[in-house]
Amino acid sequence: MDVLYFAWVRERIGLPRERIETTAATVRELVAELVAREERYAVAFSDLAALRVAVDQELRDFDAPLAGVREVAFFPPMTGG
Amino acid sequence: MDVLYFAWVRERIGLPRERIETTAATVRELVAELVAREERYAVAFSDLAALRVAVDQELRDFDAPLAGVREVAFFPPMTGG
Amino acid sequence: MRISVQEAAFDAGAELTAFSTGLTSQGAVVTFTGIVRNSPEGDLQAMEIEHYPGMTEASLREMAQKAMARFALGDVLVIHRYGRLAPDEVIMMVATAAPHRKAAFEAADFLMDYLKSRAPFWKREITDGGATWVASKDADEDALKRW
Amino acid sequence: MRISVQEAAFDAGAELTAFSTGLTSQGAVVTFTGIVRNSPEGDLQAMEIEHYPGMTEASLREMAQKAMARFALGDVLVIHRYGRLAPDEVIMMVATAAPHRKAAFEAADFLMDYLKSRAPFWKREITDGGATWVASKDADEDALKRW
Repeated sequence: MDVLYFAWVRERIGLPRERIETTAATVRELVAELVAREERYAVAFSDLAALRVAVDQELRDFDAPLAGVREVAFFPPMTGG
Repeated sequence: MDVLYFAWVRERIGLPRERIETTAATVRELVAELVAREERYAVAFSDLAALRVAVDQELRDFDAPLAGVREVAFFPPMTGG
Repeated sequence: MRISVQEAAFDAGAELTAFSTGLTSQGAVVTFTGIVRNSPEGDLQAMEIEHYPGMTEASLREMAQKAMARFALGDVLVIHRYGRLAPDEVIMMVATAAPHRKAAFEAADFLMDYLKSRAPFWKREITDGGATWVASKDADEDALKRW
Repeated sequence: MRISVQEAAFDAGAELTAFSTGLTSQGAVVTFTGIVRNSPEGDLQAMEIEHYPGMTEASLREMAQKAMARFALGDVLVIHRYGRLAPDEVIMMVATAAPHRKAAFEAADFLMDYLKSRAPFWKREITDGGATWVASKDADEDALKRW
């Protein structure tokens, strides 16, 4: 699965995307896996309320299932316009 | 005093402006004078609620005084924009 | 601030470009362009717009000044045509510039509400069936109570 | 309907002219143009806009389609830039065309509300003091409840 990071999430984790092999069933489980890995993930995901997630390029919540998913992206609330 | 007519008021009265010597104290008295004059004025002023008045190019109501006034205009509600 | 009451056609895009040039510290520009719509029957030959020379420009200027003050605008533009217009021709335009979006939108809406009911213009539609003065709507007058 | 996510600068006036050309039976066109404002201290060097290629254009297209349907628009335009922008440069623009004024205004407001909170763009301000990600406002999220 491709995992993408944008804005300050990208900066905290230190890379814009990575390939992750996971058996996580939901976005929340994937986050728990990442947080357990390294401090920089723990810092980036310390406040999920301050984050948004897109699953296959559609906005979803953290309970979204990951079965069959190709791409998950994490980022702060958008500030376009 | 110059009296101006616009839109269908102009059409009913049959002219865009005329010079009127009057001692009317208010717009309402001026209207009464005109209505007494000729049928076409009576037709044009038959429903004051459907008319608007400007005194020296400022929107006013029919009780506006005419002392010192140079120009009065009668017209239907505006439809600009 | 620019106010123009004119018979000549104008290009709303060129006006937006000119309006935007030289703005500073304004984060938001809103424009409204009014266009002659055809009749439901599609038989509109022309829209004739009569106005009250002398009063028209002064009243538009007063509205624009009110909008500038009330919404703390950086700039405002009002152009309104008179005379004979064909279907799909541009009738009028307003543009507002403000530091933030909300003020720019509200000011444009405010100007349009005032312009519809307080600027001395009268429209007449010329169709195959003859000429008809456009009636004002109670809703247009009611809209002023918002402000 | 035209959606463009681009790095290149564009002329909002030229876009309005192009958008207006060929409209029929639309009485109202509204545009909103968003511009890079300087910081209160006047020391903004640049605004950097990051986006999510792939998702960005699709999400703007979906918003535009919703606006078309909901407000019965004749046409809609959305342009949004990314990359590094200087103060007073145009960031983005929406244009809406509708038979009547109210729908054109509301659709532009609707598009802006959705675009602010649902399109994957992130702004970063570069000043003499460093780089700061622009924080989203609760008010932006709340604004969506209007629709």
